[in-house]
Amino acid sequence: MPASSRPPCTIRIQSEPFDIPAETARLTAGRTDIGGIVTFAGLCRDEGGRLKALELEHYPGMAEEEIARVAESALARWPLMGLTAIHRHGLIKPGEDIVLVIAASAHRRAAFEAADFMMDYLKTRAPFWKREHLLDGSTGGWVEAKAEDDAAAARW
Amino acid sequence: MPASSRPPCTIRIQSEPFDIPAETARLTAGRTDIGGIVTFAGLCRDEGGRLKALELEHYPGMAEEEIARVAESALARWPLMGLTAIHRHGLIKPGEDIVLVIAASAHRRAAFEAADFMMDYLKTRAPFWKREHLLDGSTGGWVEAKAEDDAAAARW
Amino acid sequence: MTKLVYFAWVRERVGKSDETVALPPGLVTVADLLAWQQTRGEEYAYAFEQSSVIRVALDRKHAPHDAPIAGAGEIAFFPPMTGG
Amino acid sequence: MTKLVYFAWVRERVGKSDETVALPPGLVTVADLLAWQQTRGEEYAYAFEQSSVIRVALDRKHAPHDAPIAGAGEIAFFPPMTGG
Repeated sequence: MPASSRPPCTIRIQSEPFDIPAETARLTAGRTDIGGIVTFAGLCRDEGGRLKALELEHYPGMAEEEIARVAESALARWPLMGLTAIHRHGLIKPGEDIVLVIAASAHRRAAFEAADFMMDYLKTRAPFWKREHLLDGSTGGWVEAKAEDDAAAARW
Repeated sequence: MPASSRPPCTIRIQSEPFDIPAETARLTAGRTDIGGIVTFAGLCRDEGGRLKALELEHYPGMAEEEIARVAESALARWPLMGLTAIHRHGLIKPGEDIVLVIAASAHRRAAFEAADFMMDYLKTRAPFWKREHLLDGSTGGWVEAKAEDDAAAARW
Repeated sequence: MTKLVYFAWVRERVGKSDETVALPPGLVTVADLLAWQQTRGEEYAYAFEQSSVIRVALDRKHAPHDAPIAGAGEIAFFPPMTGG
Repeated sequence: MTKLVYFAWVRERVGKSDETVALPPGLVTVADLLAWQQTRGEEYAYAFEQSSVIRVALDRKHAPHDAPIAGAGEIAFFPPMTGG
Protein backbone atom coordinates (compact mmCIF):
# COMPACT_ATOMS: atom_id res chain seq x y z
CA MET A 1 0.00 0.00 0.00
CA PRO A 2 1.47 3.39 -0.89
CA ALA A 3 2.22 5.45 2.20
CA SER A 4 0.03 8.26 0.98
CA SER A 5 -3.20 6.27 0.73
CA ARG A 6 -5.67 6.36 3.56
CA PRO A 7 -5.44 3.40 5.94
CA PRO A 8 -8.62 1.38 6.49
CA CYS A 9 -10.61 2.88 9.33
CA THR A 10 -13.70 1.22 10.80
CA ILE A 11 -15.98 2.98 13.29
CA ARG A 12 -19.13 1.26 14.50
CA ILE A 13 -21.73 1.67 17.21
CA GLN A 14 -23.76 -1.46 17.80
CA SER A 15 -25.71 -3.36 20.43
CA GLU A 16 -24.54 -6.83 19.40
CA PRO A 17 -21.19 -8.28 20.48
CA PHE A 18 -18.21 -7.82 18.18
CA ASP A 19 -15.89 -10.46 16.76
CA ILE A 20 -12.29 -9.48 17.52
CA PRO A 21 -10.57 -12.04 15.23
CA ALA A 22 -12.84 -10.99 12.33
CA GLU A 23 -12.13 -7.31 12.96
CA THR A 24 -8.39 -8.01 13.12
CA ALA A 25 -8.53 -10.05 9.91
CA ARG A 26 -10.27 -7.14 8.20
CA LEU A 27 -7.22 -4.97 8.96
CA THR A 28 -4.54 -7.49 8.07
CA ALA A 29 -6.02 -9.44 5.14
CA GLY A 30 -3.58 -9.62 2.25
CA ARG A 31 -1.07 -7.28 3.87
CA THR A 32 2.57 -7.92 4.64
CA ASP A 33 3.63 -4.45 5.75
CA ILE A 34 2.13 -4.44 9.26
CA GLY A 35 4.64 -5.01 12.06
CA GLY A 36 2.52 -4.54 15.17
CA ILE A 37 -1.13 -4.69 16.13
CA VAL A 38 -2.38 -3.43 19.48
CA THR A 39 -5.87 -4.47 20.47
CA PHE A 40 -7.75 -3.10 23.45
CA ALA A 41 -10.92 -4.79 24.62
CA GLY A 42 -12.89 -3.15 27.42
CA LEU A 43 -15.09 -5.55 29.36
CA CYS A 44 -17.99 -5.22 31.76
CA ARG A 45 -16.91 -6.05 35.33
CA ASP A 46 -19.32 -7.37 37.95
CA GLU A 47 -17.81 -5.01 40.56
CA GLY A 48 -17.26 -7.68 43.16
CA GLY A 49 -20.46 -9.53 42.28
CA ARG A 50 -22.67 -6.46 42.84
CA LEU A 51 -23.56 -5.92 39.18
CA LYS A 52 -26.07 -7.77 37.02
CA ALA A 53 -25.40 -5.62 33.96
CA LEU A 54 -24.30 -2.24 32.69
CA GLU A 55 -26.72 -0.27 30.58
CA LEU A 56 -25.01 1.93 28.03
CA GLU A 57 -27.00 4.89 26.80
CA HIS A 58 -25.60 6.78 23.83
CA TYR A 59 -26.33 9.74 21.59
CA PRO A 60 -27.06 7.91 18.33
CA GLY A 61 -26.38 10.78 16.01
CA MET A 62 -23.23 11.98 17.65
CA ALA A 63 -21.48 8.85 18.96
CA GLU A 64 -20.21 7.63 15.60
CA GLU A 65 -19.30 11.14 14.45
CA GLU A 66 -17.34 11.91 17.61
CA ILE A 67 -15.43 8.62 17.53
CA ALA A 68 -14.66 9.29 13.87
CA ARG A 69 -13.23 12.70 14.86
CA VAL A 70 -11.04 11.04 17.51
CA ALA A 71 -9.93 8.45 14.94
CA GLU A 72 -9.03 11.24 12.49
CA SER A 73 -6.78 12.76 15.15
CA ALA A 74 -5.09 9.41 15.70
CA LEU A 75 -4.61 8.85 11.95
CA ALA A 76 -3.11 12.33 11.61
CA ARG A 77 -0.78 11.80 14.54
CA TRP A 78 0.61 8.30 14.05
CA PRO A 79 1.66 6.41 10.89
CA LEU A 80 -1.11 3.82 11.14
CA MET A 81 -1.93 1.08 8.65
CA GLY A 82 -5.39 0.48 10.05
CA LEU A 83 -7.62 1.61 12.88
CA THR A 84 -10.83 0.12 14.23
CA ALA A 85 -13.10 1.39 17.02
CA ILE A 86 -16.33 -0.33 17.96
CA HIS A 87 -18.49 0.66 20.90
CA ARG A 88 -21.53 -1.26 22.09
CA HIS A 89 -24.67 0.19 23.62
CA GLY A 90 -27.59 -1.34 25.49
CA LEU A 91 -27.48 -3.91 28.28
CA ILE A 92 -24.11 -5.58 28.68
CA LYS A 93 -23.46 -8.38 31.16
CA PRO A 94 -20.31 -8.90 33.25
CA GLY A 95 -17.62 -10.63 31.22
CA GLU A 96 -18.95 -9.25 27.93
CA ASP A 97 -17.03 -6.82 25.73
CA ILE A 98 -18.04 -3.14 25.71
CA VAL A 99 -15.48 -1.47 23.51
CA LEU A 100 -12.81 -2.48 21.01
CA VAL A 101 -9.89 -0.53 19.58
CA ILE A 102 -7.41 -2.04 17.14
CA ALA A 103 -4.41 -0.08 15.86
CA ALA A 104 -2.03 -1.50 13.25
CA SER A 105 1.29 0.01 12.21
CA ALA A 106 4.68 -0.89 10.83
CA HIS A 107 6.16 -0.45 14.31
CA ARG A 108 4.85 -1.20 17.75
CA ARG A 109 5.28 2.24 19.32
CA ALA A 110 2.76 3.91 16.98
CA ALA A 111 0.27 1.08 17.48
CA PHE A 112 0.54 1.22 21.29
CA GLU A 113 0.27 5.00 21.45
CA ALA A 114 -2.62 5.25 19.02
CA ALA A 115 -4.66 2.57 20.82
CA ASP A 116 -3.96 4.18 24.19
CA PHE A 117 -4.89 7.63 22.84
CA MET A 118 -8.09 6.29 21.25
CA MET A 119 -9.23 4.81 24.56
CA ASP A 120 -8.42 7.94 26.57
CA TYR A 121 -10.41 10.04 24.10
CA LEU A 122 -13.28 7.58 23.74
CA LYS A 123 -13.64 7.64 27.52
CA THR A 124 -13.82 11.39 27.77
CA ARG A 125 -15.39 12.47 24.44
CA ALA A 126 -17.64 9.71 23.07
CA PRO A 127 -21.25 10.37 24.13
CA PHE A 128 -21.95 7.21 26.14
CA TRP A 129 -23.24 6.95 29.69
CA LYS A 130 -23.17 3.88 31.91
CA ARG A 131 -25.85 2.97 34.39
CA GLU A 132 -25.59 0.05 36.79
CA HIS A 133 -28.18 -2.68 37.06
CA LEU A 134 -27.69 -4.46 40.35
CA LEU A 135 -27.89 -8.15 41.12
CA ASP A 136 -30.77 -7.54 43.56
CA GLY A 137 -32.91 -6.43 40.60
CA SER A 138 -32.78 -2.71 41.31
CA THR A 139 -31.46 -0.08 38.96
CA GLY A 140 -28.40 1.52 40.45
CA GLY A 141 -27.06 4.95 39.70
CA TRP A 142 -25.31 6.45 36.74
CA VAL A 143 -21.60 5.79 36.79
CA GLU A 144 -19.70 8.98 37.62
CA ALA A 145 -16.99 10.26 35.34
CA LYS A 146 -13.52 9.87 36.80
CA ALA A 147 -11.04 12.71 37.14
CA GLU A 148 -8.31 10.19 36.26
CA ASP A 149 -9.87 9.71 32.83
CA ASP A 150 -9.66 13.45 32.14
CA ALA A 151 -6.08 13.42 33.39
CA ALA A 152 -5.28 10.48 31.09
CA ALA A 153 -6.71 12.29 28.06
CA ALA A 154 -4.78 15.43 28.98
CA ARG A 155 -1.51 13.51 28.52
CA TRP A 156 -1.85 13.68 24.75
CA MET B 1 -10.41 -14.30 42.51
CA PRO B 2 -8.85 -12.95 45.70
CA ALA B 3 -6.45 -10.10 45.03
CA SER B 4 -3.63 -11.97 46.74
CA SER B 5 -3.71 -15.06 44.52
CA ARG B 6 -1.30 -15.33 41.62
CA PRO B 7 -2.80 -14.34 38.26
CA PRO B 8 -2.55 -16.89 35.45
CA CYS B 9 0.69 -16.43 33.57
CA THR B 10 1.53 -18.28 30.36
CA ILE B 11 5.00 -18.19 28.78
CA ARG B 12 5.71 -20.25 25.69
CA ILE B 13 8.38 -20.55 23.02
CA GLN B 14 7.22 -22.43 19.95
CA SER B 15 7.75 -22.75 16.23
CA GLU B 16 4.08 -23.18 15.32
CA PRO B 17 1.67 -20.24 14.99
CA PHE B 18 -0.36 -19.22 18.04
CA ASP B 19 -4.12 -18.82 18.34
CA ILE B 20 -4.88 -15.37 19.78
CA PRO B 21 -8.59 -15.94 20.51
CA ALA B 22 -7.77 -19.21 22.30
CA GLU B 23 -5.03 -17.53 24.34
CA THR B 24 -7.40 -14.68 25.25
CA ALA B 25 -10.14 -17.13 26.24
CA ARG B 26 -7.66 -18.91 28.51
CA LEU B 27 -7.22 -15.64 30.44
CA THR B 28 -10.86 -14.61 30.59
CA ALA B 29 -12.75 -17.92 30.91
CA GLY B 30 -15.23 -17.79 33.77
CA ARG B 31 -14.06 -14.40 34.99
CA THR B 32 -16.10 -11.26 35.48
CA ASP B 33 -13.52 -9.05 37.18
CA ILE B 34 -11.41 -8.12 34.14
CA GLY B 35 -12.04 -4.61 32.80
CA GLY B 36 -9.41 -4.29 30.09
CA ILE B 37 -7.32 -6.57 27.93
CA VAL B 38 -4.43 -5.26 25.85
CA THR B 39 -3.09 -7.59 23.18
CA PHE B 40 0.05 -6.99 21.17
CA ALA B 41 0.79 -9.09 18.13
CA GLY B 42 4.11 -8.60 16.39
CA LEU B 43 4.12 -9.64 12.73
CA CYS B 44 6.76 -10.38 10.14
CA ARG B 45 6.94 -7.57 7.54
CA ASP B 46 8.13 -8.13 4.00
CA GLU B 47 10.21 -4.91 4.14
CA GLY B 48 8.86 -3.51 0.93
CA GLY B 49 8.71 -6.89 -0.79
CA ARG B 50 12.41 -7.60 -0.19
CA LEU B 51 11.88 -10.38 2.35
CA LYS B 52 10.87 -14.00 1.78
CA ALA B 53 11.01 -14.86 5.48
CA LEU B 54 12.59 -14.07 8.81
CA GLU B 55 14.53 -16.80 10.56
CA LEU B 56 14.39 -16.54 14.32
CA GLU B 57 17.21 -18.21 16.19
CA HIS B 58 16.83 -18.52 19.95
CA TYR B 59 18.65 -19.83 23.00
CA PRO B 60 16.35 -22.71 23.91
CA GLY B 61 17.34 -23.02 27.53
CA MET B 62 17.30 -19.33 28.30
CA ALA B 63 14.49 -17.85 26.20
CA GLU B 64 11.62 -19.13 28.31
CA GLU B 65 13.43 -18.39 31.58
CA GLU B 66 14.24 -14.83 30.57
CA ILE B 67 10.71 -14.07 29.38
CA ALA B 68 9.44 -15.53 32.66
CA ARG B 69 11.73 -13.14 34.54
CA VAL B 70 10.36 -10.19 32.54
CA ALA B 71 6.82 -11.41 33.25
CA GLU B 72 7.58 -11.61 36.98
CA SER B 73 8.65 -7.95 36.88
CA ALA B 74 5.41 -7.01 35.16
CA LEU B 75 3.30 -8.99 37.62
CA ALA B 76 5.11 -7.32 40.52
CA ARG B 77 4.66 -3.87 39.05
CA TRP B 78 1.06 -3.82 37.82
CA PRO B 79 -2.14 -5.28 39.31
CA LEU B 80 -2.65 -7.80 36.53
CA MET B 81 -5.31 -10.49 36.31
CA GLY B 82 -3.52 -12.46 33.64
CA LEU B 83 -0.42 -12.24 31.47
CA THR B 84 0.57 -14.23 28.39
CA ALA B 85 3.75 -14.06 26.34
CA ILE B 86 4.41 -16.35 23.39
CA HIS B 87 7.40 -16.05 21.08
CA ARG B 88 7.89 -18.08 17.93
CA HIS B 89 11.19 -19.30 16.50
CA GLY B 90 12.20 -20.76 13.16
CA LEU B 91 11.21 -19.53 9.71
CA ILE B 92 8.38 -17.02 9.72
CA LYS B 93 6.84 -15.60 6.55
CA PRO B 94 5.65 -12.02 5.98
CA GLY B 95 2.17 -11.52 7.42
CA GLU B 96 2.66 -14.24 10.04
CA ASP B 97 2.72 -13.57 13.78
CA ILE B 98 6.07 -13.61 15.60
CA VAL B 99 5.23 -12.60 19.15
CA LEU B 100 2.14 -12.24 21.31
CA VAL B 101 1.63 -10.44 24.61
CA ILE B 102 -1.72 -10.28 26.38
CA ALA B 103 -2.21 -8.33 29.61
CA ALA B 104 -5.50 -8.34 31.51
CA SER B 105 -6.40 -6.08 34.41
CA ALA B 106 -9.35 -4.47 36.15
CA HIS B 107 -8.41 -1.14 34.54
CA ARG B 108 -7.00 -0.26 31.17
CA ARG B 109 -3.96 1.72 32.30
CA ALA B 110 -2.30 -1.29 33.98
CA ALA B 111 -3.06 -3.50 30.96
CA PHE B 112 -1.61 -0.97 28.49
CA GLU B 113 1.51 -0.31 30.53
CA ALA B 114 2.22 -3.97 31.28
CA ALA B 115 1.86 -5.02 27.62
CA ASP B 116 4.06 -2.11 26.48
CA PHE B 117 6.68 -2.94 29.15
CA MET B 118 6.63 -6.63 28.22
CA MET B 119 7.33 -5.83 24.57
CA ASP B 120 10.12 -3.37 25.34
CA TYR B 121 11.80 -5.94 27.57
CA LEU B 122 11.21 -8.88 25.25
CA LYS B 123 12.88 -6.90 22.47
CA THR B 124 15.98 -6.11 24.49
CA ARG B 125 16.33 -9.11 26.86
CA ALA B 126 14.80 -12.23 25.31
CA PRO B 127 17.53 -14.25 23.55
CA PHE B 128 16.21 -14.23 19.99
CA TRP B 129 18.01 -13.15 16.83
CA LYS B 130 16.43 -12.41 13.48
CA ARG B 131 18.03 -13.18 10.16
CA GLU B 132 16.58 -12.13 6.83
CA HIS B 133 15.88 -14.55 4.00
CA LEU B 134 15.52 -12.58 0.81
CA LEU B 135 13.08 -13.04 -2.03
CA ASP B 136 15.92 -13.67 -4.48
CA GLY B 137 16.72 -16.87 -2.55
CA SER B 138 19.80 -15.57 -0.77
CA THR B 139 20.25 -15.40 2.97
CA GLY B 140 20.53 -11.81 4.05
CA GLY B 141 22.21 -10.50 7.14
CA TRP B 142 21.36 -10.61 10.80
CA VAL B 143 18.99 -7.85 11.82
CA GLU B 144 20.80 -5.23 13.86
CA ALA B 145 19.58 -4.25 17.30
CA LYS B 146 18.11 -0.77 17.37
CA ALA B 147 19.15 1.93 19.78
CA GLU B 148 15.51 3.00 19.95
CA ASP B 149 14.62 -0.37 21.48
CA ASP B 150 17.13 0.14 24.27
CA ALA B 151 15.78 3.65 24.77
CA ALA B 152 12.23 2.28 24.94
CA ALA B 153 13.20 -0.27 27.58
CA ALA B 154 15.01 2.41 29.58
CA ARG B 155 11.70 4.27 29.99
CA TRP B 156 10.57 1.76 32.63
CA MET C 1 -37.36 26.26 16.30
CA THR C 2 -34.54 24.35 17.99
CA LYS C 3 -34.47 20.70 18.96
CA LEU C 4 -33.19 20.11 22.48
CA VAL C 5 -32.10 16.59 23.40
CA TYR C 6 -31.22 15.15 26.80
CA PHE C 7 -29.24 12.13 27.92
CA ALA C 8 -28.60 10.07 31.06
CA TRP C 9 -29.54 11.79 34.33
CA VAL C 10 -30.21 15.10 32.59
CA ARG C 11 -32.88 13.28 30.54
CA GLU C 12 -34.30 11.63 33.65
CA ARG C 13 -34.50 14.87 35.61
CA VAL C 14 -36.02 16.86 32.76
CA GLY C 15 -38.44 13.99 32.22
CA LYS C 16 -38.14 13.87 28.44
CA SER C 17 -35.57 12.80 25.88
CA ASP C 18 -36.17 15.68 23.48
CA GLU C 19 -38.35 18.66 22.75
CA THR C 20 -38.57 21.33 20.10
CA VAL C 21 -38.70 24.88 21.41
CA ALA C 22 -38.50 28.48 20.31
CA LEU C 23 -35.49 29.88 22.12
CA PRO C 24 -36.13 33.33 23.58
CA PRO C 25 -34.19 36.15 21.98
CA GLY C 26 -31.10 37.27 23.84
CA LEU C 27 -29.53 33.85 24.40
CA VAL C 28 -26.04 34.17 22.92
CA THR C 29 -23.84 31.50 24.46
CA VAL C 30 -24.21 27.96 25.78
CA ALA C 31 -23.97 29.46 29.27
CA ASP C 32 -26.95 31.74 28.53
CA LEU C 33 -28.91 28.70 27.37
CA LEU C 34 -28.06 26.75 30.52
CA ALA C 35 -29.17 29.68 32.69
CA TRP C 36 -32.45 29.88 30.75
CA GLN C 37 -33.04 26.13 31.21
CA GLN C 38 -32.90 26.63 35.00
CA THR C 39 -35.90 28.99 34.76
CA ARG C 40 -38.21 26.60 32.95
CA GLY C 41 -39.78 24.90 35.96
CA GLU C 42 -38.99 22.59 38.82
CA GLU C 43 -37.67 19.66 36.76
CA TYR C 44 -35.42 21.93 34.71
CA ALA C 45 -34.20 23.72 37.81
CA TYR C 46 -33.25 20.29 39.22
CA ALA C 47 -31.63 19.03 36.03
CA PHE C 48 -29.58 22.18 35.53
CA GLU C 49 -28.90 23.15 39.15
CA GLN C 50 -25.17 22.43 38.74
CA SER C 51 -24.96 23.77 35.25
CA SER C 52 -21.15 23.86 35.30
CA VAL C 53 -21.03 20.05 35.07
CA ILE C 54 -23.47 19.81 32.16
CA ARG C 55 -21.88 19.12 28.77
CA VAL C 56 -23.44 20.58 25.67
CA ALA C 57 -23.21 19.55 22.03
CA LEU C 58 -24.23 21.88 19.19
CA ASP C 59 -25.31 19.92 16.14
CA ARG C 60 -23.51 16.84 17.52
CA LYS C 61 -20.24 18.54 18.32
CA HIS C 62 -18.96 19.21 21.82
CA ALA C 63 -19.12 22.92 22.64
CA PRO C 64 -17.64 24.83 25.58
CA HIS C 65 -19.96 26.97 27.71
CA ASP C 66 -18.73 30.17 26.09
CA ALA C 67 -19.53 28.99 22.56
CA PRO C 68 -22.18 30.94 20.62
CA ILE C 69 -25.34 28.93 19.95
CA ALA C 70 -26.48 30.85 16.90
CA GLY C 71 -27.39 28.57 14.03
CA ALA C 72 -27.53 25.32 15.97
CA GLY C 73 -30.51 23.17 15.00
CA GLU C 74 -29.99 20.46 17.58
CA ILE C 75 -28.62 21.15 21.03
CA ALA C 76 -27.83 18.25 23.39
CA PHE C 77 -27.40 18.35 27.17
CA PHE C 78 -25.76 15.53 29.10
CA PRO C 79 -23.50 14.63 32.04
CA PRO C 80 -19.77 13.96 31.58
CA MET C 81 -19.33 10.87 29.42
CA THR C 82 -18.65 7.47 30.99
CA GLY C 83 -18.29 5.19 27.98
CA GLY C 84 -15.30 3.13 26.99
CA MET D 1 34.98 -28.12 32.32
CA THR D 2 32.72 -25.34 31.09
CA LYS D 3 30.21 -25.45 28.26
CA LEU D 4 30.45 -22.46 25.92
CA VAL D 5 27.51 -21.78 23.60
CA TYR D 6 27.28 -19.36 20.68
CA PHE D 7 24.36 -17.79 18.87
CA ALA D 8 23.64 -15.84 15.67
CA TRP D 9 26.69 -14.23 14.04
CA VAL D 10 28.92 -15.10 16.98
CA ARG D 11 28.09 -18.78 16.31
CA GLU D 12 28.70 -18.33 12.59
CA ARG D 13 32.07 -16.64 13.08
CA VAL D 14 33.29 -19.12 15.69
CA GLY D 15 32.07 -21.90 13.40
CA LYS D 16 30.40 -23.98 16.09
CA SER D 17 27.31 -23.74 18.25
CA ASP D 18 28.91 -25.06 21.42
CA GLU D 19 32.04 -26.57 22.88
CA THR D 20 33.21 -27.80 26.25
CA VAL D 21 36.53 -26.37 27.40
CA ALA D 22 38.79 -26.14 30.40
CA LEU D 23 39.05 -22.43 31.12
CA PRO D 24 42.60 -21.34 31.93
CA PRO D 25 43.19 -20.23 35.50
CA GLY D 26 43.19 -16.50 36.07
CA LEU D 27 39.96 -15.65 34.22
CA VAL D 28 37.91 -13.80 36.81
CA THR D 29 35.30 -11.73 34.97
CA VAL D 30 33.24 -11.92 31.80
CA ALA D 31 35.63 -9.33 30.32
CA ASP D 32 38.61 -11.61 31.06
CA LEU D 33 36.79 -14.43 29.29
CA LEU D 34 36.07 -12.29 26.25
CA ALA D 35 39.73 -11.24 26.07
CA TRP D 36 40.79 -14.89 26.24
CA GLN D 37 38.37 -15.84 23.45
CA GLN D 38 40.13 -13.35 21.17
CA THR D 39 43.38 -15.32 21.59
CA ARG D 40 42.00 -18.71 20.52
CA GLY D 41 42.63 -18.44 16.80
CA GLU D 42 41.53 -16.60 13.72
CA GLU D 43 37.81 -17.42 13.90
CA TYR D 44 37.64 -16.44 17.59
CA ALA D 45 39.60 -13.26 16.94
CA TYR D 46 37.01 -12.38 14.26
CA ALA D 47 33.98 -13.32 16.40
CA PHE D 48 35.19 -11.37 19.42
CA GLU D 49 36.99 -8.48 17.72
CA GLN D 50 34.42 -6.00 19.02
CA SER D 51 34.03 -7.65 22.36
CA SER D 52 32.18 -4.66 23.85
CA VAL D 53 29.07 -5.49 21.78
CA ILE D 54 29.01 -9.19 22.72
CA ARG D 55 26.39 -10.14 25.30
CA VAL D 56 27.11 -12.92 27.74
CA ALA D 57 24.82 -15.14 29.79
CA LEU D 58 26.06 -17.15 32.75
CA ASP D 59 23.92 -20.24 33.30
CA ARG D 60 21.17 -18.66 31.19
CA LYS D 61 21.12 -15.29 32.91
CA HIS D 62 22.34 -12.05 31.35
CA ALA D 63 25.60 -10.93 32.94
CA PRO D 64 27.47 -7.62 32.59
CA HIS D 65 31.09 -7.69 31.49
CA ASP D 66 32.34 -7.06 35.02
CA ALA D 67 30.46 -10.04 36.48
CA PRO D 68 32.58 -12.86 37.96
CA ILE D 69 32.36 -16.11 36.01
CA ALA D 70 33.26 -18.43 38.87
CA GLY D 71 30.83 -21.34 39.17
CA ALA D 72 29.15 -20.94 35.80
CA GLY D 73 28.64 -24.28 34.05
CA GLU D 74 27.24 -22.88 30.80
CA ILE D 75 28.40 -19.59 29.33
CA ALA D 76 26.67 -18.16 26.26
CA PHE D 77 27.96 -15.53 23.83
CA PHE D 78 25.69 -13.68 21.42
CA PRO D 79 24.98 -10.36 19.70
CA PRO D 80 22.40 -7.88 21.06
CA MET D 81 18.96 -9.47 20.90
CA THR D 82 16.60 -8.71 18.02
CA GLY D 83 13.50 -10.70 18.93
CA GLY D 84 10.01 -9.40 19.53
